[in-house]
Amino acid sequence: MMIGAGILKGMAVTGRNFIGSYFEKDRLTTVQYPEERDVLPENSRNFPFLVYDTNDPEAGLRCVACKICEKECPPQCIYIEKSADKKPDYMGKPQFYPATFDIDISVCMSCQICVEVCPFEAIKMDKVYELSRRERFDALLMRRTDLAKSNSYYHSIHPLEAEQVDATLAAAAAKKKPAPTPAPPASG
Amino acid sequence: MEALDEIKVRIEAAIPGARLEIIPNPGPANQSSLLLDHAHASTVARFLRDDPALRLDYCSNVTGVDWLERTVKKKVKVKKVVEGEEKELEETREEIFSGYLEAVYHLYSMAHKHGPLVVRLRTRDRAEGAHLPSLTPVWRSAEFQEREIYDLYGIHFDGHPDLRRILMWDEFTDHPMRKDYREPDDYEYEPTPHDDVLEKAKQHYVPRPAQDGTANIAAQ
Amino acid sequence: MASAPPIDEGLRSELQKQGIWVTSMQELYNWGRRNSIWPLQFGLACCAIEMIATAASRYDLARFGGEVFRPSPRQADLMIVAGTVTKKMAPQIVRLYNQMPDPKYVISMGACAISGGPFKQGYNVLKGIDRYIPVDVYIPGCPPRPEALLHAFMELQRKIDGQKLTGTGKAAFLDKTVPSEFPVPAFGAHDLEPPANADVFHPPKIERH
Amino acid sequence: MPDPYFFLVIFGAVAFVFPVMPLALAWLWRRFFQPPKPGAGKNATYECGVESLGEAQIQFHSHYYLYAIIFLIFDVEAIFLVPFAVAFTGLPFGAFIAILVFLLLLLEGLVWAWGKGCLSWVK
Amino acid sequence: MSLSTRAQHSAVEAPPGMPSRLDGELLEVSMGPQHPSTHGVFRMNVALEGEVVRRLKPVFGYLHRNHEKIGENTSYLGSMPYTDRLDYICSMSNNWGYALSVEKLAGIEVPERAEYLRVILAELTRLVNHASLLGFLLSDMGAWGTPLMYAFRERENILDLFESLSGSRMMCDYMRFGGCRCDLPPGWMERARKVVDGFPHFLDEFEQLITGNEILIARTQEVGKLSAELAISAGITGPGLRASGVNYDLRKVDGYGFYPRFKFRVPLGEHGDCYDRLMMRVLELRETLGILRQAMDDLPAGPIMNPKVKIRAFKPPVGEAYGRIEAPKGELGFYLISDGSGNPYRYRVRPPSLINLTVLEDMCLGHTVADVMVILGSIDIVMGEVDR
Repeated sequence: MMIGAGILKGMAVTGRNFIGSYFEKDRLTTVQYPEERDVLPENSRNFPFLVYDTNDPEAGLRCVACKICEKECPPQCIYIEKSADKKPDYMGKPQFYPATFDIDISVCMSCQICVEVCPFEAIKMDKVYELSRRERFDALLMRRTDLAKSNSYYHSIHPLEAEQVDATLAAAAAKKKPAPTPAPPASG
Repeated sequence: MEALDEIKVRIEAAIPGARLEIIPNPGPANQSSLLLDHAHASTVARFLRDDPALRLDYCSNVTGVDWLERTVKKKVKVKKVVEGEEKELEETREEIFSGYLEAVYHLYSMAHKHGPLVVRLRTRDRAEGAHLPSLTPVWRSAEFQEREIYDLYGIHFDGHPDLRRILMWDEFTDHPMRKDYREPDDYEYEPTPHDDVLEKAKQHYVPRPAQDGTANIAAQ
Repeated sequence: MASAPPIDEGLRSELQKQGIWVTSMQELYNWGRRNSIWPLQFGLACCAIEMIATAASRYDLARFGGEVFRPSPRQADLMIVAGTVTKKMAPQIVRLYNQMPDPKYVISMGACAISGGPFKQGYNVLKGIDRYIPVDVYIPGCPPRPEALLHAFMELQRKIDGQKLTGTGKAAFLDKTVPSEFPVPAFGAHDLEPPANADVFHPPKIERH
Repeated sequence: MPDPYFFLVIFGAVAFVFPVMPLALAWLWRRFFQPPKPGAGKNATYECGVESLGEAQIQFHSHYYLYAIIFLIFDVEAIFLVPFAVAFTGLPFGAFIAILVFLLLLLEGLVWAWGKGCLSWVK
Repeated sequence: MSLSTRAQHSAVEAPPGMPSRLDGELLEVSMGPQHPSTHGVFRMNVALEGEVVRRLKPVFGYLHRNHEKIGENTSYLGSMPYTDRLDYICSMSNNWGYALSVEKLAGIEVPERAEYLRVILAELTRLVNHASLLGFLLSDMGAWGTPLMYAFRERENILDLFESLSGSRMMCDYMRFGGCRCDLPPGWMERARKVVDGFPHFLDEFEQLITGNEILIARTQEVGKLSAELAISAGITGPGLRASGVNYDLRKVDGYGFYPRFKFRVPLGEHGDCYDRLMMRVLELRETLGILRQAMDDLPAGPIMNPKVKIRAFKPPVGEAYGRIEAPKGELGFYLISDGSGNPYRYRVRPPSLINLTVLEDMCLGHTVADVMVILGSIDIVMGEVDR
């Protein structure tokens, strides 16, 4: 074979790709980010958020400040201070609630272990990724108010998982209707 | 590969002075190991590599382990005469194991494709002068890993061709992977501390300004 | 814009209809610099792979004018600190920052570069690069998605657009008093000396009982 | 028709102003808008982020000297060829023979060097 | 010797410390932590004579993130996301290595479907790793970016599969002790099959682009030769070892994870130079596609998690275990010593990239500076795993 044949074959591949990109649409893989965005798959996860049921973030917060996620979080980026008083949860049983619930998203590694170990389905993974800031300290510490998001929002980002969670919670509530002690199921 | 005790017998036959000891591994992985003494370590290693039946020519993994002084509480059944008649008594006896530094070698054979033979070297003295014989002349793959054990555990390997720090910078003086290593307290903006990080962070907290009113009382 | 806009907006749009473009030196200058930021080819860890994926064909960094990755700091405007900053690497990063020509910016990409991230408890990990050099944009995430890096790129472009050439609040690199070089930390027996550069790093004090 | 040399003057002026203008603008910008901030760290030699160890002006192996010599064959040869090429049409046949001898002599030097292996870069 | 030559000789007397006056001194150059083709923050102190390498000392530690110290202070489950950050191009096979070792430590069985899923995901990671490596190696050789763009276009398709399954593109944290975290979302298998069926077309295009290239052949053949004995003694594993002709692939030797059920061949090289190492990756890509098709065809239904294993307060019995897998870069091993508590007493990672660098100096001596980059590129290191 001629000495330059391998190089010409390589250039032929690049040429075919270049010409091909005018005809075959699947060769153009660029996602024009600000105008056109990738639809994130259902399981996609970025940072955690707290779920609340009724449309009142204070009363409906599912979190009962049991601090399991704080202990299990590998980089230890969750800080919870239990409240002194109690409030009724979705089953009517008075439970504690977190007075402060901070997540330092400049340390969080979005590994969703807090979601896995939470027995009360109170913390789920969000999909928001446009969080770049110009300052570091206060802007990247998510407090309870920034973290709390409604169950309907949870349905909008993780539809299948949300239904499954609601089904298990409803089943637990129905089973335990007479005795008000809820037996929260293991998370999905 | 034959069982560990058969290997031990063959080694002691081949190398008269070698004092070997089998360390059982209680876990389900049943990878028991062979403790070598310092003097005959390299001769035993050369035997393991060159023996036609074993041919352990590939040293896959060299690990440093730091065992601190530990007191193990054991429940021991003791027969005691209590008020005149024999009785089986549960007694918790404390057993103190003195600390030591250890290098664990996992050996495999690429020729016969058979499984791990675990070899251990131990040294009681955990001070700065801990010395162990280096097996790099026998297996070249131990070179970087022994340098790493020297860097992070402080075990000097005699006979190592080029014993320098591998991971930390040269001016570093501590051995950070030891269990009793305390890292410098460079406290900095810890918004989410708990357990040991909380203790360290506590001394740096600015005392909360005296707030009158109930908010302060509620927060105590 | 605190000061009066250089050109009256109504007049400007009027002229634009007639096909006449009116701009000021500052807007032209910032427009030019904003759309041709040359990043330094400098990856530390996993975020560097995501940075390469951003420069690859799917999340194209070339659409923002930032695809020219220059290996030498002499020709780079932007240092993207992508990955874990270890104490052994910190002096090198500060030296590279010093050797970059002046209008230079720093994007601290990923949790590790902001605060040490998941490796914060490590003995050899620096808890964030803003201990030694000023950082312009922080991107949380481990690793942040390529779109998050593009969003930060746009954030940096907005910041450059806001820089003023003259007057009191003019840009840092035009101001003689602002240092463009920071002391390189030395390797000590137990830690870097100094552990943080006092005039760059101002962590807030936390009040806790 | 103004004096023919007048065009030369314009040409010279434009040739001088054209490169100097950006330099002057850069100097003005540096003078009024962006003060230079030199420093020890900034002016240090860049070596992958590390202080460069050892100094660069060292004695190279002698066989690299041969490349300078062999380069001379081509460089000086080109200088002699330029006037020949310019005046080529007006020259008699004898000049052609002379330049041919000159070229072949140098070519013979190159062939000898190649044969001796001076051109192989890596020993 | 006549007078003139003796006089001449004395003039040419070499100063002390230099073999002969004609020789040059060595130029100390540091191909340092910030270098376009050292695959991360890896530094080599190279002593050059002219352009020929006379001495090469690698310097590590610029990405030493104390993975093992953090592993000792974190629970077994907590260390799983950290294993993604070891070799941050193949997160799924790191997870599998760690999960395999803990299962050996605690004696846990894994249901069949989970084992098949692990094989599929580890082989997909091998596709990503080998394709990216060919892209990086060609960039080191000067084909700046073009092959890398092709490789990263395919990588994006596979990362979409990982993201829709585990939630994150690069840091999957998908495997647990005794199985996998969640089952396949609907439609995942069809998309995976489409990617695997489209891959041979990409491979033909990629091979046409690179393997016939004369520049590549001239730059890689007879460069960085590694003999089989030195490779075995230096503990080189993975494609680098098989390029020297030693038939040692953990998938065949250990037979972990149902690999004996799949029919695949292990490519072997003869010369052990950079060209053989490069061709190992190209041929292994083909074999991996074979394994993927077989695994996808007979993926059984069934549970994906061993129900008896607790996720949270997981305390393995006292003891130690060393588990190893055939990661794309070589033998990735985890040595765990458990003292019965929730945290491992000693958590050690056997890094294939660091040990493959043991003979970097032996391979580079005598070559030119430009070849050092090709040799380093063909060894395929990733700094997260080298420095841990």
